[in-house]
Amino acid sequence: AGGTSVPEAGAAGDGDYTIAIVPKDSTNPWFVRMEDGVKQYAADTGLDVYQKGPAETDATMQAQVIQDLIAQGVDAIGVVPVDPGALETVLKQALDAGIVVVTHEGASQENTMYDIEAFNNTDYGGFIMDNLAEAMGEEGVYTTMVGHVTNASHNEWADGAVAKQAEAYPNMTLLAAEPRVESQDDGEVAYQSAKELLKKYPEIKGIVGTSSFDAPGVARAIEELGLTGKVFVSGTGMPAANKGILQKGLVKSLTLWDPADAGYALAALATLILNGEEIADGVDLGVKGYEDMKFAKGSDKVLEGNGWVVINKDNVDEFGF
Amino acid sequence: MVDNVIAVRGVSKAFAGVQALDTISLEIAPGEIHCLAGENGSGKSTLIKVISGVHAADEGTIELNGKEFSKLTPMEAISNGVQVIYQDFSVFPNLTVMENLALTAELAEHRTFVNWRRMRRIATEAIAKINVKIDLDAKVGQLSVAQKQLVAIARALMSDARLIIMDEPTTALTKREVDALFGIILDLKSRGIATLFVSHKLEEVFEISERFTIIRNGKHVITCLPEELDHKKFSFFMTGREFDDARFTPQIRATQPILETSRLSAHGAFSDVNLSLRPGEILGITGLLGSGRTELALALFGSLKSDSGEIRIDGKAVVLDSVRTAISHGIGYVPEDRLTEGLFLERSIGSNIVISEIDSFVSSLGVLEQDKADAEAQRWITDLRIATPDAQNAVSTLSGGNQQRIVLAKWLATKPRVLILNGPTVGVDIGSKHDIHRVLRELAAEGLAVIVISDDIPEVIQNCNRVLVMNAGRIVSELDPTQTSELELATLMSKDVQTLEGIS
Amino acid sequence: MRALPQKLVRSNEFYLFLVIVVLAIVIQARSGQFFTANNLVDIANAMVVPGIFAVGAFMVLVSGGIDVSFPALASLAVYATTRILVDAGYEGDLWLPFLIVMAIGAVLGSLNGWFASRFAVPVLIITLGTASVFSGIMQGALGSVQIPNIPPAMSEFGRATLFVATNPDSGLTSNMPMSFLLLVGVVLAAFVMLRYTTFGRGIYALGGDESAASRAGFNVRRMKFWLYVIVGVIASIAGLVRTSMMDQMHPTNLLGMELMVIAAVVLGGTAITGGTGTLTGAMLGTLLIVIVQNSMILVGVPTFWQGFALGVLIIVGTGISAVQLTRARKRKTALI
Amino acid sequence: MTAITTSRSRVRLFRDQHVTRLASILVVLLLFFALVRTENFFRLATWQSMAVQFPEFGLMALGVMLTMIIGGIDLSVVGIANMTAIGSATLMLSIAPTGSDSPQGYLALMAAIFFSLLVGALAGAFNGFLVAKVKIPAILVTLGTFELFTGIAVIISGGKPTSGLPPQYGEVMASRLFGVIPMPLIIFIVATMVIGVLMYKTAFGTKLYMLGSNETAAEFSGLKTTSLTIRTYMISGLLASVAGLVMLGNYNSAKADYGSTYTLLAILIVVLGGVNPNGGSGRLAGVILAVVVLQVLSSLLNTFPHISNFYRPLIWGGVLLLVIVVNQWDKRDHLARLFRWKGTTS
Ligand SMILES: Nc1ncnc2c1ncn2[C@@H]1O[C@H](COP(=O)(O)OP(=O)(O)OP(=O)(O)O)[C@@H](O)[C@H]1O
Ligand SMILES: Nc1ncnc2c1ncn2[C@@H]1O[C@H](COP(=O)(O)OP(=O)(O)OP(=O)(O)O)[C@@H](O)[C@H]1O
Ligand SMILES: [Mg+2]
Ligand SMILES: [Mg+2]
Repeated sequence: AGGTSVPEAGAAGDGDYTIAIVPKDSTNPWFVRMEDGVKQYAADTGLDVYQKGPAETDATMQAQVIQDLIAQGVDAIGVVPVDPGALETVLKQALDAGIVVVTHEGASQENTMYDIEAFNNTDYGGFIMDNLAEAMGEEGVYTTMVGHVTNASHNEWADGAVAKQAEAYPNMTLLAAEPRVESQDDGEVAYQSAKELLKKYPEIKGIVGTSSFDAPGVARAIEELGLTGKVFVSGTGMPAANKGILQKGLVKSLTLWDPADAGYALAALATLILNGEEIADGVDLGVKGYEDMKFAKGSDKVLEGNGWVVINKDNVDEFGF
Repeated sequence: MVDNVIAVRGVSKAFAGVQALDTISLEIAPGEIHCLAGENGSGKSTLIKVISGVHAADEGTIELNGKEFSKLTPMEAISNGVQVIYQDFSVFPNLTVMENLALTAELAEHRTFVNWRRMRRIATEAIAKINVKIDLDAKVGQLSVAQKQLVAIARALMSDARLIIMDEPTTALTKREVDALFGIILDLKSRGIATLFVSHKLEEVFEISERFTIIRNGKHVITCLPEELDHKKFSFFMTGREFDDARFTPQIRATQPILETSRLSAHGAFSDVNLSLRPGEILGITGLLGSGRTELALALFGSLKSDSGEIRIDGKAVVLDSVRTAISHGIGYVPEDRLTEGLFLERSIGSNIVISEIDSFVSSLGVLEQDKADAEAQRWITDLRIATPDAQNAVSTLSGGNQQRIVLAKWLATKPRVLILNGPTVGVDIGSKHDIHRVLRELAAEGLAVIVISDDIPEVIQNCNRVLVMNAGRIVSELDPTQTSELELATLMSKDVQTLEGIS
Repeated sequence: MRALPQKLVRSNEFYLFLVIVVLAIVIQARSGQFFTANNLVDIANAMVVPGIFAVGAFMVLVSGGIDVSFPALASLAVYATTRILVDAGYEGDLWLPFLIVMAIGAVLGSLNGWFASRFAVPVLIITLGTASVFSGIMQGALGSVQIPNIPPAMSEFGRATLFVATNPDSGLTSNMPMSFLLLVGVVLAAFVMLRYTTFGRGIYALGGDESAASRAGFNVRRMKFWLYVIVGVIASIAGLVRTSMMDQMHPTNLLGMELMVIAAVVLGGTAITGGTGTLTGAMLGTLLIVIVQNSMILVGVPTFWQGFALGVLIIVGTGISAVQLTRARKRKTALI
Repeated sequence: MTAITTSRSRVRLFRDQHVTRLASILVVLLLFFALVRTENFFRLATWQSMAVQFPEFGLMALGVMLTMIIGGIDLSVVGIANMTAIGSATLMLSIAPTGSDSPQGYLALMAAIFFSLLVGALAGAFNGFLVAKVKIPAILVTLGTFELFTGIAVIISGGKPTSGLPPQYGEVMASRLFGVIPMPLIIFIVATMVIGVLMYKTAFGTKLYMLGSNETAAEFSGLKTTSLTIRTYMISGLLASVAGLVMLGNYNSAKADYGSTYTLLAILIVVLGGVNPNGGSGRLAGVILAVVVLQVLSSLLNTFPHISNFYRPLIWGGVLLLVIVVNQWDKRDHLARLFRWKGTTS
């Protein structure tokens, strides 16, 4: 797909744009936080920029929201795809209609002009593994947990974590019988499954979590089973939501990037394209971590920012979200 | 007027378009046994619903206990001593007999908590009053129709009733049970409790009633004493028509039986049944409830498996393993309980009539030829004089008599060679009953073989050329109705099996 | 009176119990973990929320309706409660959260009750509508988001433990949550209400034949109204328990549970047409589903096969009792 | 002859008060839309976007409607749709791997459609068998098979989206009749007409209503109740698999958890359309109207960018409750009378 072609939509270049950001869903504090960034961008620029997501994390509902946005004739759409594959058709329609399309966390998306990533998924998974390995003393049996076995990025992170372990931590082994369990993006299920896992496989010393529900749920199980300090979990999580488990020492550290910044950067990228500016290596999207975006290796579409943040009990109060 | 239990004055009630009651008045004295008669749809049930507070009258008043009501609620009716035994009995099928009996009492006393021991005591007393045996712990849904009704009656008698209203109380009862019921009614009378009842069975009406009120099309026709009327006049007042009561004489053309059974048995239901039926015959099968009559009918209709014995059609042995097989052999069955087994209440009259033969209205392209089906339905509506303005109306808008004709029409439309009717005129007024009998006779004359299962003795005697009496699962005798009196038949039906063993 | 053992053998509960025992033995054989003290406690723990919901769903089913709104009702009630308390910075005792959530549950339940008692429309339809409205209010009007820091009283209640079961071999410990008592309490209260109050018997009567109930002198409207109020309160309790035990308010956590809970109750022998069923059966049905859902890893069913296994179990489990029922009915007709 | 039947059926249609009320709601809604969002209302893209969306759950609703008319329910439609879509996507990939030529692609397309419909029908028949023969309550059967079919979908696909379909599939599904009418809408219209003919022009349709109205009487009337039930669930499965094909086209991929919100939505639609959940009554026209009302409402809602999507369930539920209230209030049938003259003058 000709990602770099400048859209011929009438609104292009007139400086008065309507930009819609479509998150996966909106109850998740993650995307609530993202909306803060989107609103910030609207306030900074005075453009009509807003966030509108599906009512639930559902690829088909997300596609329908985009359908309707196309019908409304917005100038640009920034999407955090639930499932890139499911959006190809509808995003192609958007491109065909002359709408600027950019994505976030959608590296595999074909029908997009640019995709911005806070980081590389495989590396991020590796980093989660580093955190876990440190907690486990670089030895012992571990397994991975994903929100849904159908969730692409969770699986990439988990794969990245497993790859990193194979490469860097020879004394650790992946639990062969249950290499990947599902938390169904539900803290209760994460808790119940972790209990089952630890009962059935007493050798487990660590769990790589991916969904933001995983670490808190697993931590609850570890605490209850009396395994605090013996079994560890790592994963993604927001500071405020995980303050408790970090301070109690149930979880040593969690990783994240600030979704508000991603939202801001997504809108900024869309504006740049609408203004007809050239997108090149080192493009500055005006927010920390996205000031010097680089194309991913072998890609002229995926822009990667620099880094993620680690939260632990010492810095958890510094973020303010 | 002094001392009426109830005085209905000039009550009118209309439903969307139908004037169900038109300035009706009615008075009942304490202890009086009053009969309300009229054709299907004449307004009897509506009147009862007005008296019991279910429907509010449009006009007129009801006086109970000297108090005048223009708008009566069910609770007011009950607290003024009016108890109704509804046609559907209004029992709770999922609860035990004990609870069915005792719950009302507990409610009437405004209790918050129920006490199971007290409930058992109440229920035992209630059952004792009507002098029958029913398992208090049985679920009412598993009882027979007659037993359900006994529960309903026992329940109505529990409260301090001054007037008991029964809408067709005897439709599902056997002679013996009817006698028991009448005993109860007389007993009530002696205690000063009045009874208002509706029945379509003339013999009973004359046997028990002290006064009649006849209504027609929602209007009062006459209130009089039994002495002032005979059967003929009574029917005339109800219907405005005259009837003859000639007996049926068959014109049997073929000697070869169309349907035969030999030593047909079904475990726990009936055994060693031998019968044969020729075209043009109307064979009566009579017996008490539980005598195996319904099971026999079901076996002949392929809906109940027989264990041993043989069924032959046109002399050839057949296995009737499903309803469809039976239908394909030209057998039709008008079931006992039309509401639960025969009708699709919320569907149209037309589709109810044609459903069993609907495949014959399908064109070669597979399309349903609705106009042909409509025409067929219309033909039966006319033939059987089904009173409806539109074949598109739901069957639930019809009265019982007309509903029964629909079931009959459905089967006649399949052009059966053998038609089995189980209680064909239960709850049907004399006018309709006469019409149904006329239809059956005409059909027999055209060569249809008919089996009528009924415990309505006059019906069997007048309309059948042979009668089989079933008792405890066996056929105990075969009678020629012209040689048999109603009394004899009744005796045979209800005799204990042991004494009959020698005869058969 | 029929002999007790015979009655027992005929009952649906008995077969369900057998199925559970067989299943437990299979899990034990596959994992060696089923009959350990801490696993049993874990199952009891997992049973609390679905169990409380099942009591409410059961009462509605018995009365002749199907309620699909209880998870949405519970979510809205708990969300509103947590929001109010967190915004007010509430640090006090547990009674206030319970009071508020039950009050909101009652109000929301009364909306169901109002519709159910005023409109001659199947309860399934009404509650499909109210469920959408409840979750719409929560997510749209209240703009619900996760609340990570719930009031301390709720957190403490969520962590409160009756006793700790230890597995002597592995040394693993599981906490019997305090909230299990709540489940027991709700079940007992429901049992007493259904069996020993006129209202409770009325619910059965209503499910048997509604017009008969009104003719018998029950105030059907009022009964239905209060039934749904009670069910609303029960559901809101379950919601509060879930939030407390998770130690965070997750607005959509409960949504989507309705069909599984109803299936569990029906599996327990409650007729979908109303009028029949026992609380014992409903609890056994729930237990069966909870065991299945929480033993996949123990049995070693691969993650990808878990949905499949759950489906097979539901079909086989219900199939056994259905076949049983058909046989019993045939036997009965033969007896007449 | 046909003129008579159409005019009569039109009269009958407007005699159904529920349908009339839904129609009134739709008219009011469209007027509101046209007045408040004139620009969007008169833009073709608005309607095309709707026409692509609703067939997915609309087709499922048709299946649920049939099963509800016979007194059952089908909660497994979404499971069947995903299972068949994944199955046929996998099949297409094996017949025409990426880079195959166009005839190969069309062959894959035909095979996939055939396979989907076949498996959908089989899955539906399996539901029907469990309901009619094993006599498990339909709600339990289909809840169980929903898990089962979704489970199979997860197993086949490993939980990942199955994509990279031959471009021919996408082309066909994204094509527009006269350059205007999107394929999904055409599929939906065809399915509706087939179901309409089935329900109102064949004996099968009449029998369905009869079966739903009184099963015992149906048995006694000689209807093959078992086969009828199995066939009904089979059609529902078939429709679900068509919905799966539409989704496969719309998303150019298949996945085990697509459309997870459609189960309750389909039931909501059917019930809003006036089908009695206890069976025996309900009209196709009502269900179609309900689908359209919900779609228009939700697209209308989306033209207000600042109204959160979460109001959608609130409004859908609100409409359902409103219809209940109006039905009760309008016993006298004013609305129907308003409409009826249109029917009778013909
Ligand atoms: N709820 C109702 N709505 C509309 N019409 C009704 C209603 N109840 C009764 N009717 C009409 O009122 C008339 C009288 O009905 P009613 O039930 O009183 O007859 P009935 O004398 O009891 O007949 P049957 O002998 O069949 O029991 C009938 O024409 C019937 O159609
Ligand atoms: N809800 C209703 N709507 C319309 N008509 C009704 C309704 N309920 C009863 N009716 C009318 O009441 C009349 C009598 O009904 P009912 O149930 O008393 O008949 P029935 O007593 O079974 O008849 P039969 O005396 O022949 O047995 C019928 O004509 C029926 O049309
Ligand atoms: Mg009557
Ligand atoms: Mg009657």
